Amino acid sequence: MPTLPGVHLKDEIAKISQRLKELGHGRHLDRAVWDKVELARHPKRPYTLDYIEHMFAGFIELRGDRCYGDDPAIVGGLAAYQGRTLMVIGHQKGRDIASRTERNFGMPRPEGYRKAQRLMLLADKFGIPVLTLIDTPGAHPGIAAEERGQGGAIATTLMCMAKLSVPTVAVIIGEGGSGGALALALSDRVMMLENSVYSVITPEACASILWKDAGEAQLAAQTLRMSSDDLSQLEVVDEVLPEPRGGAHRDHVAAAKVIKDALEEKLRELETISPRLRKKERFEKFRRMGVWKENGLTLF
Amino acid sequence: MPTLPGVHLKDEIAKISQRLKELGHGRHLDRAVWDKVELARHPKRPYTLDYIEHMFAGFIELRGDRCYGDDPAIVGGLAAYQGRTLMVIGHQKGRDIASRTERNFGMPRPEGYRKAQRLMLLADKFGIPVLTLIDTPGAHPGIAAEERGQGGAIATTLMCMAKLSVPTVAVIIGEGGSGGALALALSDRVMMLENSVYSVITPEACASILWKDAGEAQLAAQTLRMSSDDLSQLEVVDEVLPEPRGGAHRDHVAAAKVIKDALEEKLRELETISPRLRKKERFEKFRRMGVWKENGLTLF
Amino acid sequence: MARKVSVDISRRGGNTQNGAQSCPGCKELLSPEELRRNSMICPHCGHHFRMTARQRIELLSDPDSWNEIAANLRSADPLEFFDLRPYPDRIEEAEYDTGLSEAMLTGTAKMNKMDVVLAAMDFSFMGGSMGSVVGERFWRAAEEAIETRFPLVVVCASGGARMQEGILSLLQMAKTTCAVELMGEIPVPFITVLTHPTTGGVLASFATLADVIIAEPAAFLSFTGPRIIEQTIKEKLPEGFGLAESHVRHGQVDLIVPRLELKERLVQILGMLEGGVACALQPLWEEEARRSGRGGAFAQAFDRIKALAHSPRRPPQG
Amino acid sequence: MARKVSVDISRRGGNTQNGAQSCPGCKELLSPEELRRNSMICPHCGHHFRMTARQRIELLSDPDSWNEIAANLRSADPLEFFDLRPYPDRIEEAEYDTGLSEAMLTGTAKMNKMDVVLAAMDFSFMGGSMGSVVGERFWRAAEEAIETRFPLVVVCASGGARMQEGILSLLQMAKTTCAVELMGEIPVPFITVLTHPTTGGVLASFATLADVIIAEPAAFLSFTGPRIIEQTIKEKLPEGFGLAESHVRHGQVDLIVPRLELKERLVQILGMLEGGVACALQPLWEEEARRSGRGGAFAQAFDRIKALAHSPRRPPQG
Ligand SMILES: [Zn+2]
Ligand SMILES: [Zn+2]
Repeated sequence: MPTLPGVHLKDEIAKISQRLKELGHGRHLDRAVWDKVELARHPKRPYTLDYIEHMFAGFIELRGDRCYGDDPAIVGGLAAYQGRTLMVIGHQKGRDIASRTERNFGMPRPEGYRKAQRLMLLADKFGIPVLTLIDTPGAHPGIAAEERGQGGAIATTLMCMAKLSVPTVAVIIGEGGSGGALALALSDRVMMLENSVYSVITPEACASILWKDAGEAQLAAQTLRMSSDDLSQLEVVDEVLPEPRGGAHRDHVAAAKVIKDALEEKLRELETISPRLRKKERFEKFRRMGVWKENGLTLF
Repeated sequence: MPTLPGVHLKDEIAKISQRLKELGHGRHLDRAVWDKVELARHPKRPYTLDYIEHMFAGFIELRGDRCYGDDPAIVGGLAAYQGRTLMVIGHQKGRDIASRTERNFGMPRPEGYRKAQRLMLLADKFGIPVLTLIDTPGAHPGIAAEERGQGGAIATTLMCMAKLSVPTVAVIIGEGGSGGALALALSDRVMMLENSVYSVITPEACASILWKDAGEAQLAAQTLRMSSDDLSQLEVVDEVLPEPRGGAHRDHVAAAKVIKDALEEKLRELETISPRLRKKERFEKFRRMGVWKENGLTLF
Repeated sequence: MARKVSVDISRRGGNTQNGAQSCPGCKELLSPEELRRNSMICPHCGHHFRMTARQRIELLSDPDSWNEIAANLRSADPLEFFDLRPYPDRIEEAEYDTGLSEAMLTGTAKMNKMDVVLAAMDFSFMGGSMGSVVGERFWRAAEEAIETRFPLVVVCASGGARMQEGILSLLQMAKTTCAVELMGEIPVPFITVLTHPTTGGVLASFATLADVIIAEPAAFLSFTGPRIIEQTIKEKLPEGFGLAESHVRHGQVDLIVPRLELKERLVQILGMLEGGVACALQPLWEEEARRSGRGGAFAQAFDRIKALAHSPRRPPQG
Repeated sequence: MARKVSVDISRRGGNTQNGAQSCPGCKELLSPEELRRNSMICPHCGHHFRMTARQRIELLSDPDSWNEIAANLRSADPLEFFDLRPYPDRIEEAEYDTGLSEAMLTGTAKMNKMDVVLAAMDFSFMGGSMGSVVGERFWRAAEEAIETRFPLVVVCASGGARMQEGILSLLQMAKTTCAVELMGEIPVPFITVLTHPTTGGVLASFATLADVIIAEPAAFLSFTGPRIIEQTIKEKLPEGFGLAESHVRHGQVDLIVPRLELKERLVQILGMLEGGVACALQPLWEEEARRSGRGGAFAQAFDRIKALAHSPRRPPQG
């Protein structure tokens, strides 16, 4: 950037910023966004195992990463689905204090992601489509988790999903928190329940970093555009699934039916395509993610 | 087995056994076998990193299983070999007290085997042949190692070697102890240094289990047929490599030259074969291992 | 913290004179008939006693559906192994005591009408140790699974390698692993059931290479024997060490299934894996075969195993 | 046991008025010129200071061999993101302060005469955060590597995702992973150099997916930021936590290479990986291509990436 003599750009920028900050704080706070954040975290919201119970005639949970441990924050297994089979993998939160602790509030450790990879590869071997259900505040922040390679575990899970030759469908059912959520969402089709959220960072953490004030979480949530409507507009999700009136927690069975119907439709679409083309389209989909300017033009 | 009235087979068997036991103990103890066990364990015998130093112009050690840890009891990395590349992986013992402890006496933990797998797959990706050097009393016996899946780690390493499409050559350079050794030896060609040993169990452990007397280790060593000559006769190894006079420890450089020359010859053989055929021959080789009777005939 | 206990992998309980034994779980005295009637499960505390291979086959296969394969294989004595007794002597005794031809039986069977290849190991035959016959039977079972495309179920129970066959017993780990790899190329579903105890070379080869690994409650699973570990660490093992429940927590086992639910659960899982194969891979293979003109992945793996099955073996001796 | 320390990932050392700074390693006062001359390494204790992307390119590429690619990409503001300041404002300031167009520069270069695709991140551009431009530049670099079959070297330094691009920044993790997967199909050698600090979404995507992962001495590597972990565990982190040396012990990093040896070591490793590709895979591909009549794995992956490169994108807006 060229600088002109006598013009102290940084000072100018600082002045403008201050003005804009004042303007920014005056923005209309849309209560609807925060309502969705609260619904997404509602303690009675159906979790992965609830959906599995209501969607499938049978489910065999398969455990462990064959290496270090079994992480209860991610569950997975074989589900009987209209006379055939699905591999279902999802984050799992606990409902009461004991199970919340056991499930670590749905925050996976590396062994959870490695279990997910193992199950995906098992599904791939037998041509079983993979359904992932996403509901986590994020990957577990902790010393031992870092030492066991939290970053690498998420990255290799993404890589694993990129490689799969079976159809893959992801549904964000609650909190889609950061890399910990994305790890299970590199899918051919990504859907979102109406009152779920999906974001690069929790609104609280974003507020404390950018606004230097965790109390601005509502503003952060709105600014991050983490609601299903926003994400649909940004073309990050393929479809928003309507919830039962008042939210999924009001009627678990009806919420499960919504997902099941959508899943069926997506699988029908995906199975008409050859594995090779499906993978190509998956790559094209994620290759298009992002917005930038090139030679002055904004590209999506 | 049909039993005849009045004949108590078990008693008969016991009587015959006692007679045979007396005979057995009178067997000639061949001192040469135990000499080889002692040479194989000689504290000055060259180890994997010694061979690497003397065989290759360059070596880049690559560490870690990308999951839990880096096991110093198995080393591996890229080696510059006649203008091209080899992946070399081997057990590593320590020479002094500190390094013996650090290397855990060459007894790998699961992360050692998983590192070996990772490096093998890296080699396979880039068409780099894999050389394994085997020298371990066995896999580490310990609580944490079992909890992290010692059995599964060995099994999946065997599986990994079975799958590889690159040429693979294994050389037993010292102690080939049990599953901990075999894990790195499911190779297209398996060679053995003259004074190395390869066995399902250490002679000491065998003696204490079968003879109820660890002092019978020399007899056990002989009975187990763990010397290179025996294994060559049993067609478990493809070739026995002669050591410098007095043993490999007398001349590390000459011992390395022996391995290098043999390696070159084997790689030349293997690289004329297509990957598909090479893998087929590998499977045939290990499928033939074992001796049994079928319809009364002894089959090899 | 944890109580230290000495692990007894034989876990027989005490025998009394009339053949009754006290349950290691609850110390109740149980007669052999009572146990047999109840699938070798203690009716008082649910402790799972060891089953013989024949009991296992009876438990898992539909009546009259068992057809043994590779029945004529018998151990040879390639090393002329002689410790306190000659190896053939030990084999003969094991045959006499168990009425079995080796430590693993292999065959085809139906499980709730589903065709499977089934193998069952027997700890009472020389500690369920794996020698050349166990390895070759495993290979034949895998071959059968590949040729028929029936899934393979193996019930494991083993103290490890058959020392009397020396290095050849060790190499059965490599051999059985190659067989698993060939099954994976089809793919044929492969499930192992790890029962008390599964250790050593069996645990470190096919037992842990299955698509789904099931364990029976409280089965002791360990690569290294408990006594060797105790010698190494110079103290008793903590309570619960090596048990199936611990292995599930440590990520090594998919699920624990009580014996009385085992057959149903196996059928369910196999059906699900087959469901995947049947619905999704079939058209994929056909498409690939059509496009490459080479018969597809399935045909290739099939050709390979056929070729191996008929590969030249050295002329029979002895 | 371990001393507790607060981790400062910016690790600047104290600045004094004449621009000199005290070394965090040995507290010696160092002038900017002194540091620059010495590749930003403390001449007293060897502490590696952060380098800018341009310094990194200068360090690693032969003189005059750098050709930037995707230079014309610039961040847009798809979310119209506004916290205390608007996002475009922050971008403009970063451009001004660093003289860079974004947090990653990509190009081709020669390293000891070897052709490579090279990318360097710059922590001083908005904390090296990954937004759409970083993701797209990574994609273009991978594309270039696949088309030219030059290996790809990426020097990482990142505080994580670019929050101001919201979910789109998160998705760069998926996008860059897809690019790595495509490179793997050729295969093109891919090496990352993790420098201080590499965290968040970059660590959890391409940075840890390389064939060989190198780290600089004492580089701080962590998925979660140190402050968040400290808040969670409610105490200071143990000394050495998250440092490259610890990650090597924990099996996450292949090797640590001091900066002054980096170029030579990279060339050596790349040469070795290429040695494999050149000697062994080439005939394999040709054989496969000949047999299948479909052009082989390489041709297929190449076709794929070409197709993606020219796949329809929505018409330019704005
Ligand atoms: Zn009982
Ligand atoms: Zn210093």
